[in-house]
Amino acid sequence: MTVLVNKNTKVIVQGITGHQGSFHAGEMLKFGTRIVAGTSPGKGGTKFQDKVPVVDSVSEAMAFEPEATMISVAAPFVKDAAFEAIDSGIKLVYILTEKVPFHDSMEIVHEAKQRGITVMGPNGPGITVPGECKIGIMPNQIFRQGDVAVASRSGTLTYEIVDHITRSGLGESAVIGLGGDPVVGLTYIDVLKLFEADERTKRIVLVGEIGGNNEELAAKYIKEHVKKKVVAYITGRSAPPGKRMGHAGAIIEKGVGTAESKIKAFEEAGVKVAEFPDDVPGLLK
Amino acid sequence: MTVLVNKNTKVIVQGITGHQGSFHAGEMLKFGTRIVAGTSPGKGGTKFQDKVPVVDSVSEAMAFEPEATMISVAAPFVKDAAFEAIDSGIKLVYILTEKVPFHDSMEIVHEAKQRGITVMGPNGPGITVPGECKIGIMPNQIFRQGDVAVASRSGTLTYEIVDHITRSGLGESAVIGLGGDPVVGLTYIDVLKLFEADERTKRIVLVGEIGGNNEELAAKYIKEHVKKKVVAYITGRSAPPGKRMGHAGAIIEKGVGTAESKIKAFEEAGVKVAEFPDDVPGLLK
Amino acid sequence: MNLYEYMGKEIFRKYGIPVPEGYVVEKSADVREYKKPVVVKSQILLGGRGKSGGIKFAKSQADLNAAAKELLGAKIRGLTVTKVLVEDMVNIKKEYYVSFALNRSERSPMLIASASGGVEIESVPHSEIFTRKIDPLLGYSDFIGREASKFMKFDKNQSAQFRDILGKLYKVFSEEDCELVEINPLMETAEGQFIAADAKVVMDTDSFFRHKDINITDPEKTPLELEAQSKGYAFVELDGNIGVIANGAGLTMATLDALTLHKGKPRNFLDLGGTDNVEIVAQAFDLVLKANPKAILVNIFGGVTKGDTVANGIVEAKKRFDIKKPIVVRLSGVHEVEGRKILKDAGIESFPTMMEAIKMVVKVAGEAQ
Amino acid sequence: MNLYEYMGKEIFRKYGIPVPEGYVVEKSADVREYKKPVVVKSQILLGGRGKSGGIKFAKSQADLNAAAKELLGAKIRGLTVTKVLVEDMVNIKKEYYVSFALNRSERSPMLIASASGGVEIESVPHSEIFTRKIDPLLGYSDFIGREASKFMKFDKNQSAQFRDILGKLYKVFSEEDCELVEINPLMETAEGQFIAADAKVVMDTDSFFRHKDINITDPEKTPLELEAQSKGYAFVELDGNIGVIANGAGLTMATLDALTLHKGKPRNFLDLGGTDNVEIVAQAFDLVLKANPKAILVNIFGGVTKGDTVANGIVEAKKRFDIKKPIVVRLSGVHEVEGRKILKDAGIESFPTMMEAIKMVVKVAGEAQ
Repeated sequence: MTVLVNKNTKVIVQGITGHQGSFHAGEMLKFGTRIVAGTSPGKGGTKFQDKVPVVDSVSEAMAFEPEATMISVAAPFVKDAAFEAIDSGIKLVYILTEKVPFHDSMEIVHEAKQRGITVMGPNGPGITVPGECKIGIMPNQIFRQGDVAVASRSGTLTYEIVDHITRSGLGESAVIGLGGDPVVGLTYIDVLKLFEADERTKRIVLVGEIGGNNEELAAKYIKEHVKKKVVAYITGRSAPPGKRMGHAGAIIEKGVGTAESKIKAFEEAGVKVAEFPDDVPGLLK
Repeated sequence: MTVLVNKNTKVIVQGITGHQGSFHAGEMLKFGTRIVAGTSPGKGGTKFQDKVPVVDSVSEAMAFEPEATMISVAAPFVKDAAFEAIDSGIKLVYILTEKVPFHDSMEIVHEAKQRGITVMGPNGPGITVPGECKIGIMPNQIFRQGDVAVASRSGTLTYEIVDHITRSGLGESAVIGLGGDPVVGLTYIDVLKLFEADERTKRIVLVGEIGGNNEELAAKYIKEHVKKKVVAYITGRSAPPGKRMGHAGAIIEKGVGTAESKIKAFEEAGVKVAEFPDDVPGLLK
Repeated sequence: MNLYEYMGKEIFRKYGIPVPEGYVVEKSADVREYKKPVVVKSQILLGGRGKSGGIKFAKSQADLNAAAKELLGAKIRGLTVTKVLVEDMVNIKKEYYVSFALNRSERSPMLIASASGGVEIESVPHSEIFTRKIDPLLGYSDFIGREASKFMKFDKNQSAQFRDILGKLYKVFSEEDCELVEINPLMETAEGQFIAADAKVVMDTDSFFRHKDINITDPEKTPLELEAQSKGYAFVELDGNIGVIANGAGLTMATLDALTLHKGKPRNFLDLGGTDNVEIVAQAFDLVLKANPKAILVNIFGGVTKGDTVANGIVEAKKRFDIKKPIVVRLSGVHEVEGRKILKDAGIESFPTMMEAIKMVVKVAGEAQ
Repeated sequence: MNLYEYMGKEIFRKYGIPVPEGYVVEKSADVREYKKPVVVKSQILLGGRGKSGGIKFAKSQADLNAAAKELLGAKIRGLTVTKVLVEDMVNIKKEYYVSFALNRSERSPMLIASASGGVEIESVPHSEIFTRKIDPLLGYSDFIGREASKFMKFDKNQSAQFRDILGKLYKVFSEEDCELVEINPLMETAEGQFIAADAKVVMDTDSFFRHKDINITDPEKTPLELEAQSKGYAFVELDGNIGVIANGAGLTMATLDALTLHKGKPRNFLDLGGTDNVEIVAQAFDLVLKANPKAILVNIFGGVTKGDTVANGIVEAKKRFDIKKPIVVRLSGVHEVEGRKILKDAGIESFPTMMEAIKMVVKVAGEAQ
């Protein structure tokens, strides 16, 4: 048992011939991900990198029995692509695309949840289980198999922290990016449940940021339910109130969701909070 | 284990002070149904028949921990009432009201299904488990406890057949009216599963009518999955093609869904089909 | 309820589905100046209007005037034409079929499409028809249109137009509470434009409380049926000689079945529904009698509709309408005993079972003049 | 993005939410004839406009002219008034608060209502605020309005008006892709009518591809921030002296945090996002330089954005814009080695870790004139 995916997971890529889709599908193949097909309306019948069959629709891709899909289409078409995946009953839907209207994400996430489908993203880096499977855009070379599970709302900052973990001699059991948007499929609590149940995982890193109260809820959940060691890092301490920092998630909402409130919540739950990203490996040991 | 309800089932009535709601709530109380509360916006704080608390909303009624609700409000307000029940998480929703737009029913039924909620109706007589619980409008005096389970799309015709069963010396384990509308919550197959699993039930009666192909699907299901004895009665044999017979369900749809096709399907599944309602008890024995 | 083609096209236009330019005429004098070839279409709710002479083509003012004059007031398969739709003719390249309909067993909308349009869809081989269930919670989404387009072998431009129409047609289906929205033929013009050459829109009458603008009488109903509808009864005229009053659609149908199997011939039937009102029962007799049956069968299984209420209604009707024709009553269920007593006191025969009553009414109808 | 009050009210009007009669004026000469008492409201995106003198009342033509003249062009807390909204005054009986907002942790809309309106909702005690999660799949339904009405202690007439507004406001929230729709105050007039006296509508900018009619610039952004936005960068101006370029919002924030903890003062920051384009990197320097920082810190963890691409972009920018200011680069991840070599060849200092780079940039910024 691994977190959500393993080396047998059959994956399709919706939008495999696009600029982003083809690049990341290529990287995933290099990582060892089992991509069984890709979709690209109008390009059915061709092959991606001379080996992965390209079909016109998810409905046709179902012949390859996919268990997961990566959606890499432009923001206005994400809802259609996600509904196509949900309608076909694929159980894990990862949405790479950024700038998806959150009303669309809200529909996607809730419709999926009702049907027992897991959504990752939108606007997150996906999931990597070293030695098993990568679905998403994380750089292949920063991972090493190990016992640290990482969950984050951000992309590059996750790589930064994973890189520190790997360089410190530790390794990762799973790295999940929730996505930086106001509405995403997974919460920290969802992921903590997966990490707590995963045998490979011994230690957990949560990378949070200002805005919302998901970190505070996670802290409460950890206090009550998580036995494994958890370390946190919170970014946005220096963010000026009321200034958007690029992410929709990163707004200081009038005193709620500040870095201070999150750090305090974690510390009260017995979670050590790193001051700098490179402090994380030290706190894990 | 009984079918869907038993004598402990806590029931609320949405629209308990209305003409229909109050009459049928009264009959249900006489039957022995455990009505824990009723709703009637603006009349919260009063009592129905000096004993059942009336509240303003389902949200307030949740304090009484209801497991089922009977909705008896005018057709334009059924969707709102059903959503109110679904939003509160009541697990069995019976809609008495007729003339509900089927697009509303479609939404209600599918939203409920996604959440593991059972919908009976709209426009059906409800459910009666003799000796246990009645939710709906079937006349109290026609039942006797026994081992015959009855499922029907119609109201009065169900009573007619139940009456014959009771008068013949047999009795009923459960009687369910699916509802006469084009879109209702339960299918024959849903109910056959319940009947097949119910220990009290030894024999099953399906009352069908022309229109649609639900009886044909039920026949197929019986052939493959049902071990208990099944008897059917189909009405609408004499219906002139293309003439509506009062029910939206009872249209002869250009050769599909005729009485002949349904009778044939049942007979091929080894189900005896009664010519007249009073033939049913004889075929059950 | 079926809408007339011109009404369906008005709705299509509102939702942005391309339809030919046209106008409706009720008097031939109102025909407008001829500018280009037009088609003049009788507005009646029948399939195969063309074959029955209900559609004319006009290539001059004289043609147009003549067509309107000929069609308005004409009877086509029993229906009188009161309106014609005068529409610009389009150059046909190909005809397709497309519709959204309720699939009852799936309780979901279904998309049906075919490259073989312009004929009744039932006559098209299954292999040429694309059908696809729509998840009613997800609704129609473009990927469904892409699947359909592929089946139809459309090129990029055709697919774009087709999918645009599909999206709008589904909006009509759901927002206008339709049982069916059908475009047959969906025409591809010589210029490569897709256009809805016909419109079949069947609306759910139960939704009319939120579509107050729809105000038409069902052309499939007889005057007496319409009168009954306005009074809230389900009432259907047939061609036998026994008037039937029962309660509940299922029991009413079962009554007709049993009557027919006993060689009885129903003249009509009326479903009282669930009522506890003497006057509603009495009024029902008025309607049934207007069709002049030889005898009347009343079959009631009391529940919401109580036996004594029905009995009082029958007695009231017999008196008020001075009914001499035989009335045979079956009363069971709630307040059966009380009801049967009321009837007996008024000299009306009643039975506890349907079979007895049916046998009796068949007998007396045969004897009656 | 926040819409101006008058834009919000236009949307409200479109959805049938009652708003006061009014018109927008950009030049005081365009003020219309005075007919009845009006309120003249500066169209700026600030709370507490009234207290800051941004709202004037006029009981005569002279008042009205004076108010418009005074407000148009005035600076209120740093913002210049370019438009005023002239609205009929209403007789206030009571002020309420109502809004729909996204609840991020529930990933669902939330209804917030209070009988204590007209003040900032944050200042109202919790016990006086009704909040209720909306199931986004079921949407708003009347029963939610009934619950809210009960909390607000509304009578039947008040409840009917309130619920009607709630239904329409939810439609605005979902159909117009809003993060927040707020009416504060929702006014009850002396005549017992409910009317939206203010309108706060915050739209999701990511949805603008389907709201092409919305075309405003974010008044909260500086000119340089707007320029960056038009070029597709996330860019924020601050008040320090170090220009920061990083990739990804999280890493950018973490860079600022670390910089601040090391006593560095960011002048601005620019999130490159995920790019594999030399020109995009080079252009970023143009923006950062316009704010005249003393030194520039580049912090890249290569993934989609590759190390060599960034290095080439930096070299190109240095040449094109003839940058003399110190540039300190941290490069890790994909194509780190190649990138660091390119930089070294061009004489630009680079580090493998964030901490080394930050310490260096703080040092050189302190030294720079």
